[in-house]
Amino acid sequence: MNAQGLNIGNAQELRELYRELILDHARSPRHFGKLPHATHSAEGINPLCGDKLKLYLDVDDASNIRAACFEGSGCAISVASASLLTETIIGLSEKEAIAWFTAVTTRLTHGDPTGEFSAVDLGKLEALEGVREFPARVKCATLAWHALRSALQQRPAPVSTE
Amino acid sequence: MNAQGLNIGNAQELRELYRELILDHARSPRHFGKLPHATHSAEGINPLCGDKLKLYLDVDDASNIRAACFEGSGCAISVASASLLTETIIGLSEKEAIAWFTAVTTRLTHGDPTGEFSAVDLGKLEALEGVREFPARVKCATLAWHALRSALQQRPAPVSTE
Amino acid sequence: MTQPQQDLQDTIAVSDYRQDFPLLQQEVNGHPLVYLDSAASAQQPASVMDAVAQYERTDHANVHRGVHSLSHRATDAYEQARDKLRAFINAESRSEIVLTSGTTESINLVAQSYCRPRIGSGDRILITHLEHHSNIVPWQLVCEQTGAELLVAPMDSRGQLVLEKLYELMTDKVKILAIGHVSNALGTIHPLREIIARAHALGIPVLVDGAQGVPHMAIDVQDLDCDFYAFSGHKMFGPTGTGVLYARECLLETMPPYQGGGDMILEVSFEGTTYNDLPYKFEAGTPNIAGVIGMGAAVDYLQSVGLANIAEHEQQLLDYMTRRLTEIDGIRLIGTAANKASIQSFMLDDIHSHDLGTILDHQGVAIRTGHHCAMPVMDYFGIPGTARASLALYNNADDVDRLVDALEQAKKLFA
Amino acid sequence: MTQPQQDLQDTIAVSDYRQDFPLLQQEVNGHPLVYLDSAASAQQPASVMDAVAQYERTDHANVHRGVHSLSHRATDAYEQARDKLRAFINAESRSEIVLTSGTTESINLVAQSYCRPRIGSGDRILITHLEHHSNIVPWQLVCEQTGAELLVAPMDSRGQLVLEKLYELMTDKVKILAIGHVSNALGTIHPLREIIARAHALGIPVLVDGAQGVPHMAIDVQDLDCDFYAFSGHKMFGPTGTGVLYARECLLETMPPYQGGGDMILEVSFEGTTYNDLPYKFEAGTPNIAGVIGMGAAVDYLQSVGLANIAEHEQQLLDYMTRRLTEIDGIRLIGTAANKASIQSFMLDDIHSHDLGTILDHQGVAIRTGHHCAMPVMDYFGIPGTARASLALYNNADDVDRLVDALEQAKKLFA
Ligand SMILES: Cc1ncc(COP(=O)(O)O)c(C=O)c1O
Ligand SMILES: Cc1ncc(COP(=O)(O)O)c(C=O)c1O
Repeated sequence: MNAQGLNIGNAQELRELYRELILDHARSPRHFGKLPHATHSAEGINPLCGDKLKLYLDVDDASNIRAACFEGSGCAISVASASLLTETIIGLSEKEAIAWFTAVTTRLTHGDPTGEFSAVDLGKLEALEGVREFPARVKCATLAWHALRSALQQRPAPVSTE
Repeated sequence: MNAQGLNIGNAQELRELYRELILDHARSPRHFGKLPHATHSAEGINPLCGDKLKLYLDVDDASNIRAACFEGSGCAISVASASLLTETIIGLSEKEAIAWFTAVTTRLTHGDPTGEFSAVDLGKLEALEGVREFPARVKCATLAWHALRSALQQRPAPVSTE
Repeated sequence: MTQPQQDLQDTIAVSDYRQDFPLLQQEVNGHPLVYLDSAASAQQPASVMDAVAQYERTDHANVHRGVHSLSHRATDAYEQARDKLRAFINAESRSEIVLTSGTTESINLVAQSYCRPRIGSGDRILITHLEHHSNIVPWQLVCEQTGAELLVAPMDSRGQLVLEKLYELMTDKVKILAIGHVSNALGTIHPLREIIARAHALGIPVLVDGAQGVPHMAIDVQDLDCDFYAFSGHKMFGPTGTGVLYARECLLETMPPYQGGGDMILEVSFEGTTYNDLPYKFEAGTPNIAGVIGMGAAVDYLQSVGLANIAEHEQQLLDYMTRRLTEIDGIRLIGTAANKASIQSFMLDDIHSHDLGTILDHQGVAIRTGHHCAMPVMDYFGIPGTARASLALYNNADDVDRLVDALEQAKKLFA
Repeated sequence: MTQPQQDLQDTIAVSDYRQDFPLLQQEVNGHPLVYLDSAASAQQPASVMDAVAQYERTDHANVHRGVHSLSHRATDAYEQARDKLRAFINAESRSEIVLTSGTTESINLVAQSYCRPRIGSGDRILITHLEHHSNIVPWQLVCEQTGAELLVAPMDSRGQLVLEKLYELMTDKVKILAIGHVSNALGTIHPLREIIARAHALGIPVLVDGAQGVPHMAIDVQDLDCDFYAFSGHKMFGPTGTGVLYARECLLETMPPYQGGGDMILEVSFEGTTYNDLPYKFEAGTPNIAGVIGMGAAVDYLQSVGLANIAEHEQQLLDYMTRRLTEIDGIRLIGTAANKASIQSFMLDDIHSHDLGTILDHQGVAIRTGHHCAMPVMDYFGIPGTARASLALYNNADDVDRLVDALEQAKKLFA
């Protein structure tokens, strides 16, 4: 990331938001595309900026997520978040995935400085925490996660974060 | 009029509005009732205060107003104005009545201090001029007059001063 | 001039709240203003004006659509007002708080989006004889459009609903009952909990026109168990052009949108359009952002005073006003229900209410005169209109005394 | 950083008007605010804020209903605003100025009260591909309700209407043409006089969505010869929650009321109701009194500056902005019509518009990003959204330079 040369008074927060990892996942999203034999899927729409993602899951009979893919278009934050989501949940059980949903959305939304999720190691997903300084962008970072919950709950309608 | 004993700082304007002549016509309106063989009639409604008058005219073939009556309910100002109107127009030609309409409404609405109607002798109708200090009441004083014009123009719908 | 009784004067003589309201600090026609027209529109405390001014000066932008800081601040403030309103009437969810331009629009929304698609000839809409035009005409329109019939529950000579008759009219043909909380012409408070329970037992949903309820008593829509509750910002010390439709989420979900436009959609294409989530589906176009923020500040103000305190203050003052008015020779009180709020209509001798209004105004006393947008109530009493004094938390015993004095002067003028 | 050319800088470098707008005198994220989002909602001059505050502090009461002084003052101020608005767009009569809550409500009113009763299956409603959702969804709703068909006139890749196609679609089946004055997404100004003449030759009435027209150029509805013209207060430096529907009197006369309630009636009884005269028949309930008075003050402000001066200032600034943007490597301008007003949409490299918006906001530059409530336009270009800079009379060349600098920083961040 070539942010060193930025000529902005308070560029640090921007650098936190657009970390190299985020830009990398935004440019080259992992598991991008349709999943032919998905058992679950859900759409996420953020009408504010037109972000629109579709998440596909292949969950086996033992409730383990065998595969996850997404397609759609969105800003760097929402695409990177979706990409990181697929990396995180493949191989997890449904229950574990939902626990991740809760931890990630809580941390990104409230920061949760003292709550039960403050100590959770989010791993790579910590790269998303830059959004906390950008309240208007929190919904971008959580969009794919809401789609995940919606897919696992098999909600029929598209989910919106507005 | 027992206004001498009024205990109001600025009672003069009120006395001007509710002159003895006005109160007299309000209490005992002249030509009050239906006119059985009216050739013209029109309704006047002031939705602001619920004033509602119906004016009946008997106009002969030579366009002279042979008789005029009114019925309905209204505040002292609108009833007195209607009563004074009937006294004024009986015996006039349609054209003369319309000239009165114009003179009265202009004088009551704008005062017309220098205009063409400033010198007209309104006779008894000058008792209505107290409304000029009470803009909210001008419509009461002109209601019957608008009904007059409407009746002479044979407009079908009720006329409103709102 | 009669002196008010000392004991009453102690509690209601001075309203501390009066000083919170800048408009009341003026003279009208040479007299300090006595404002007894809050049922038509209430005045705003400085805190509401300040909240709106602050918004306009530092935070304004369009809501829900922007990523820049101002838009985010505006959206936050706007949505916080919704949360305040939800808490204020104890709705279960913020999805149930539809922001409108006022009670009138709220009721029209229900008439068009809830009723119109589901009723036809043979069906009935039930209202009462005490309704405001805004709770009559929308139903007349929908009856015209659908062939349904409008039924009207009668009232008695005190201005009370005749409950047995109301209950007789409740049949399975009735598709909605629309009823005021408090009559704006007569002050009658209807026994809503009982009425709503009876309606629900027959499967009839109930819309409450709460325009005159909200500013005077604590409202709990879950406790009332109503299906719709409509009210206006400008009657509860907020700005004009604002209002709320509370509606049960399960009902809103079944209703088509009322208006189409920006903000109420998720996706638009010429092939078809997906509507937004609740409550946004019912909020088309740029809302009255500043007004809604002001309405939120009005909620803050009302809660800082306390709805119970307001109700008590107003109740005492209403009792005092009723007693003082009764002492006037030639007065005729219109609306004498056992259970009343903040409003007294009356006539004096044969002085037309409009003349009374002018004479009082000349003494700095602002009352409303005429039909109060409740012509059927006037027809019931066979009168063209009344004079109406309505109270708010900023009124006090001195206001009532000034009213009574002014009426005595009117008698003299017309004597 | 490139320097703006000296000659241009002289005329547009400093807008004297900027100081009239209190909100613009602030820093956002540590930088003086550059507000380039007026097409979403414009800021208010102090004179508008003062007019509203003055009203709330000294004159507020409900309108049209009261005989007391405050009510009279409020009614006068409210109706004077209507007169100002009539003169502003040169309507023939004040009966033709219906006050609404905004463009969206104005258009819905026409869709429901004008169209719905007179169209059915086989009939068509004609719009264009460039419309804002508020000029699409109301027509979709009315088509659903009546079985009529929605036709869409196409645009070309510069964002211009394809006039021949539009004219081909005009047949005697078309019951109304609804068309924007200026596209809010692309800035395109449509050749309305020609289009309206063609429509009228075939007996098709025309509604103009003037939300983006009014603030930028002098409007003369009689010269345009349109049948309906809808616009919003908040886009012309007035308060939110206000708007106008101009409609020819002869059309309004044939239309049933849109909403029922107080003020829009002459007489109400349970047997039947007589509606009020125009325009009141279409204004149910307590209006946004303060907002309308503010809108009147906005008209005063616009006229004191002069619409011709505004148009010239904005046109020069738009030219300058277009040129400066074109110089940026990787920029793609969306909307390059020959005849444009005050708006430029664009994309930069493959940076998503939402990210651009955040990065610019961090430098104090407020632009709008996304679909601008015109998803079909985005679909046409196959993009999810654009970044949009929109100008008003308070912007100047420095604002444009700050925009360009901020875009350069965004490129660096994403490089
Ligand atoms: C072209 C156009 N039409 C209609 C609207 C809707 O206006 P409002 O949201 O004020 O009702 C807008 C603004 O959002 C617009 O730009
Ligand atoms: C009982 C009642 N219902 C409805 C209304 C209409 O409210 P608004 O004019 O604010 O829409 C009013 C006030 O005028 C009212 O008193």
